Amino acid sequence: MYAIAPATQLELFWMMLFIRRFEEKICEVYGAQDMKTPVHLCIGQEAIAAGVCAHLDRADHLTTTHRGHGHCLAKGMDPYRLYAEFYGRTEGCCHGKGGSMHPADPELGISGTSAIVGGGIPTAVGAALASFLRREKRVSVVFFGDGASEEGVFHESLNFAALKKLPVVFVCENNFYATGSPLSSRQPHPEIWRHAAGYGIPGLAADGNDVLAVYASAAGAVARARAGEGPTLLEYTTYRWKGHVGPDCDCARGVRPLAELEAWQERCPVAGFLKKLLEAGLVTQAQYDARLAEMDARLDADLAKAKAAPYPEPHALHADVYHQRS
Amino acid sequence: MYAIAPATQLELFWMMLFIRRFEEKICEVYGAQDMKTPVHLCIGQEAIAAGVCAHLDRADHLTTTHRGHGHCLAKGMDPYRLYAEFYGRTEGCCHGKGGSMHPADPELGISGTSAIVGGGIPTAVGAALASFLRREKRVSVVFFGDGASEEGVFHESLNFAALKKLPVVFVCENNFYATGSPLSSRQPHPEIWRHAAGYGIPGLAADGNDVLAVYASAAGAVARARAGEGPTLLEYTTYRWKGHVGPDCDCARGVRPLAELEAWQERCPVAGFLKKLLEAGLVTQAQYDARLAEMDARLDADLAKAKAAPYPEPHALHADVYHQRS
Amino acid sequence: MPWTKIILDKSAALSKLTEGGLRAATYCEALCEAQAQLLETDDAVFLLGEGLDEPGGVFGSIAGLSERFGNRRVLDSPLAENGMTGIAVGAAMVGMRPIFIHMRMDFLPMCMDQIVNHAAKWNYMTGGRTNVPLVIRSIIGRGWGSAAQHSQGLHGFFAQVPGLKVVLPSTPYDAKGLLIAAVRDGNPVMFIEHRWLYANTGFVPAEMYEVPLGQGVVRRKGRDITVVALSHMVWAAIRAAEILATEGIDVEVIDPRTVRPLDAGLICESVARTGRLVIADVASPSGGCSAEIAACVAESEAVRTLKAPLRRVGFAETPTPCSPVLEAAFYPDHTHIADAVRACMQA
Amino acid sequence: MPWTKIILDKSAALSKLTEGGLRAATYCEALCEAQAQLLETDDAVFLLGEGLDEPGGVFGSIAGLSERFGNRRVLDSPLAENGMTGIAVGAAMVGMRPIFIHMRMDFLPMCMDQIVNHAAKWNYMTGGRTNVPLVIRSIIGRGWGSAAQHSQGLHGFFAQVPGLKVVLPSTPYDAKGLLIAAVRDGNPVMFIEHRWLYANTGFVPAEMYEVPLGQGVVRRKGRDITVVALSHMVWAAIRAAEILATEGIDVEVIDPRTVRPLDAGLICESVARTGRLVIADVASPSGGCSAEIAACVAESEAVRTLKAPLRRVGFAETPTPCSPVLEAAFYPDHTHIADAVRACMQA
Ligand SMILES: Cc1ncc(C[n+]2csc(CCOP(=O)(O)OP(=O)(O)O)c2C)c(N)n1
Ligand SMILES: Cc1ncc(C[n+]2csc(CCOP(=O)(O)OP(=O)(O)O)c2C)c(N)n1
Ligand SMILES: [Mg+2]
Ligand SMILES: [Mg+2]
Repeated sequence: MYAIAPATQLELFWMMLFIRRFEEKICEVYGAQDMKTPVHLCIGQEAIAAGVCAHLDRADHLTTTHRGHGHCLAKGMDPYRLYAEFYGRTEGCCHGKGGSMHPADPELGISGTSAIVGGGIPTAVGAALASFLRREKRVSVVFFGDGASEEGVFHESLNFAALKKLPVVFVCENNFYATGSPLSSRQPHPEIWRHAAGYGIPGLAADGNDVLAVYASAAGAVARARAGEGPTLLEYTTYRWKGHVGPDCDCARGVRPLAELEAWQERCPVAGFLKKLLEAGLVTQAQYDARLAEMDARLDADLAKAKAAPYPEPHALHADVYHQRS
Repeated sequence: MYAIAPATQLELFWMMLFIRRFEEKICEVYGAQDMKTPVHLCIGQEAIAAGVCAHLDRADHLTTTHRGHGHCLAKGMDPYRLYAEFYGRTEGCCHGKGGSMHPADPELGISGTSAIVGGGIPTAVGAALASFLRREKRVSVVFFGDGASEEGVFHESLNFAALKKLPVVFVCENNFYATGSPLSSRQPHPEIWRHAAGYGIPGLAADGNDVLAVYASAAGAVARARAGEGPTLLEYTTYRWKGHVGPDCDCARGVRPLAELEAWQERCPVAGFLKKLLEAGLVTQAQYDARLAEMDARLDADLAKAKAAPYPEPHALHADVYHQRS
Repeated sequence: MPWTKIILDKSAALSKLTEGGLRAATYCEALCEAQAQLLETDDAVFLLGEGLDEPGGVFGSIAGLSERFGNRRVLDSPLAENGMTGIAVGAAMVGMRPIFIHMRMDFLPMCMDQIVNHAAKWNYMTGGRTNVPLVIRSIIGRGWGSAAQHSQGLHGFFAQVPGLKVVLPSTPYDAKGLLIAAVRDGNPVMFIEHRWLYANTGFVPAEMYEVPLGQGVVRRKGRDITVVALSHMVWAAIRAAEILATEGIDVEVIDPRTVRPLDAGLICESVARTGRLVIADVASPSGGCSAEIAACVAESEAVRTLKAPLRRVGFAETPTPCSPVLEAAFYPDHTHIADAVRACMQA
Repeated sequence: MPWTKIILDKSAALSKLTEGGLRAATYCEALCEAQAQLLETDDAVFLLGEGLDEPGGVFGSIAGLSERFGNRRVLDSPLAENGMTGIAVGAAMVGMRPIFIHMRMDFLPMCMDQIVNHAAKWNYMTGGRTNVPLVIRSIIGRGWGSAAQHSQGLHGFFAQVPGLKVVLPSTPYDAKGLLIAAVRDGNPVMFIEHRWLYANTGFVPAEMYEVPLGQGVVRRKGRDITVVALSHMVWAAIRAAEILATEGIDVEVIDPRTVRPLDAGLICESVARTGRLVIADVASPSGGCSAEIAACVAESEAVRTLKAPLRRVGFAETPTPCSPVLEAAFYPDHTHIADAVRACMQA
């Protein structure tokens, strides 16, 4: 179980659980059809967000994708402002303009989220370039899927980051699918980390459903970036439990084999780690129950508040097209 | 000197010499300012065109770049139609519409040349896809520069070709510069062939100024493609003698160090090989002189004829925007 | 004429067609049938795109084709829009007839290099020696908070490019006939659909037929004002016309169907008769296809007959917002067209 | 006013300026000076592009800047237009002010995804929380057989995109003042130059100054007809006006300077006075900026005063050919503008 401090292990666990519950609340309310934004849930993939973001400071930059709720929460975003955004309300993190696919919180280093596959990868490198030019110690971490690694812009980004030794960590969440298309229909082999060698940078793969493995492997990459030694490509294998978009499972529609999903659910990052923590005595069932209830209460309250929050005025449509110079 | 038949060695040499003389004629006339097209000369790089194309059949596909004269000649194009194209005449290979950067000869498998860096790489893969879908044995060879390997489309093309095991040979002519920008300002290390590993395909580098090394290394790649075993990435190191565009040398303007050019000129692919052939007795000085004179006579005649050929009528401007369905 | 008629209400359309012994199909079915028949009748045709072998792929518009024609005719694609477009272009240059499919039009900016710098120019750059028989299908999305990157109408980009043809079918009949014509055309054709048209029903013959590229159609004859509408806006224009008829305003609705080449003659002839013009597009007006339509009229003799300034109806001049409240304010519908018509009539 | 005046002949311009004690500079020098002053005065500014450290880089428009400011302020770039644009966008999102430079506008289709789907939309998608102070310089090429992929004027693409600003300076004064304003604007600005303007001379103050984005200018007052001209066509329009003056036709020449936002008010006000309009652009007319200019007039009250259909002058509706004979037929010059004006006057 690695040499990771018990307190840290617990933090990692609570974060995973928090993300899981955040997403499950969406599943609960989505059928009411009043959360009008396409939600791409990360249930099953929580360990990566938790394990990587545990190494980041508030000032560090984070870039995510259409499947970004977990990363935003792990970086510290307020769930209320996310829910409010998904409900299209003024108090949402983008004042209702962005929705689920485009969360932003510049104060936390999340300057904006793109739903164009691969679109955020170069912007993350740009943030790292800014750190480099300003001689800051800020690290830039970018999450993206296996599908995104097929986009040319991924390579263009790796090349420039490696060339300039920029402080960026490339984190590929390989869940073996892009919408319903399996990795084997899209790439000649499943090992995305192997592209690192082409750029002379470290590349490694680890079990993305094991939060301690994620935490341990990300530590070196973030440290390397912070020390000015350049980028690293991390690949974490994982699996999404829900369909590509929305709260339903796509196995019913024949998109993915049910047996495949079930095998991965056996390896649930949250339940598996909870079992270990209970066995190791790092947490008791009662502590777990209490914390879960606390989280649920908070998330339920946030969700209810978000749903009750005011909509933007229609004329807000025309605001924010251009930045107004002050 | 490898196990390459003497006759083949001679053919390779004559092709290199032919390309060299073709380009040198352009240098001679370019100052007259009536060949109004930006010429990107391949003087110094002839061995790659000659060595690779020697393995191709007439029906095979070839895709080249802005620096494509040599490849076109090695695939069998008529120098007259190239010169006429450069002079903007109707009898040019593109009827004057394309110029030096866009030669085409579909009957020889040269369906069109792009001057957008990297632009021709996916189209070459597309030709290979057509061969695959039609179950033909045609191979598709694509030449491109070190600069082009930085474009995302290079990677997107490698990925698809590797995925589908398409009959395509990727030939990178690494001349260490993209316009005046050295490779070291653009890539973290100089070994472009290393990207092959990311796609699980063979990749190798060889001396692009040694036509026999080119010939030998390309043989396997072309055979592999023809056998349906998939793509190969070949990198040939070389150097261009002239400036990026036009017949002048850019060393005078301080773009590249003169000493660097001189060191590469010592390793001239044409002169170096001639010396070996003379030493090996495969050719005599008299034979060489005679053949050179013959080539010069032909090229001079073609050039003169091209210059005297008729211009298109101005209304030809409006033809060819759209294909007319018959 | 059932070939050009739009009946807004689905069940009314169905009973009308059945009465006349005419075959009804949805826009989505029409697309699917066109592709099936093209795959059947021409070995050079193949489909390429992301997620094509997914059950119910591309909103149903290729349903069953993967199973029926196999993975050498219906190819799933990696996520690499520019490269894959280049690959389709390359295959087309040597005689294949690919149909490249995008689920959203918003992904096309990624392949502009291969579309604008390559596909559009090969025939010209080679002096007519290499043509590019490529069709690129893409779908304009709308609603449910699709937001800024999943709802754009970018046909205005392509309509400016010599060498491209740009088609926006609005009816099931045209969806099938224009797609068949596009694939056989021999040029790169941008074939632009609208997600909200997929369920609409109309007459669709079973056999293969073509609707010629470059010919607009009068969807409704009228005396008082011309409304030129594109894609989904054609239906909104018909609805507006029906409302306005009750107010005594007789609206002529023209559907250009292709915006490059644009049937400017048909439009100008109508404006010359009515003296008034409203243009309705599935995009922001500024600089887009509605600008070109306006310009064509302004540079024709028809401009002399204009009794009032023309008006444009389109998306707001903003990126698409997510919030349902803002989305509602962003999109125009038949009421906006009707308002524009009334304003024009009074001006 | 020396700020707006165009004197066609270079030595005449020089002596006129010297007489008036005014500082002269070329368009190229003006660009270079603007960038030097921006680099000097704002640490957030940096230049990025292919070949920036080459001697005489970017046709002289950044001459000496690499040596003077070093390779942390003037960054050579790999050949990866979309990725490098995204990198510039990302740096801008966290407060840097990059100037990304392309030697030819033709390379912009490669970065449309980062420009159209990202740079243009970040401010909106984030509800105003993240702006993108990015300037993209690009140059329209012309001549010497540049052919189809090295000579396009693609400003019509960008002019349709809410969230972008699009600038086409025609004079040295504007080149400097608009570039400084663009960098300080805080929004993504497409800054589009023309290679044939580089050697032109005019008044350029030594200090930093701004020309506001969105304001057109009257280059020449006239009574009989309005010519709206963009970029290099402004000079052709002035030349045409001088010739036409000798024929008794008094031409007003308007230079919009930015096409998004477009100063439609200035144009419509002029047309309302003259009643006639010719539009001259450095692009093919169909669907481009000249269409939008025409549409703005056609939807304004000015359309009622039009005495004749307007006319558009631009590149032929073809890709650019290589052959000098065809190139000559492809490009418009002052004679085409003069012909269009005469035709308009007689219509
Ligand atoms: C450029 C682009 N192409 C296609 C899409 C449609 N799309 C949205 S998400 C997605 C799958 C992405 O797969 P991956 O990168 O593996 O991320 P995952 O959804 O598995 O987390 C696709 C194809 C898009 N948004 N952008
Ligand atoms: C997409 C694109 N970017 C930039 C250019 C300008 N350009 C023309 S050739 C060239 C250098 C290409 O270098 P490389 O690929 O190494 O080929 P080489 O010229 O060395 O043969 C550049 C930057 C272009 N034509 N296309
Ligand atoms: Mg995935
Ligand atoms: Mg090179």
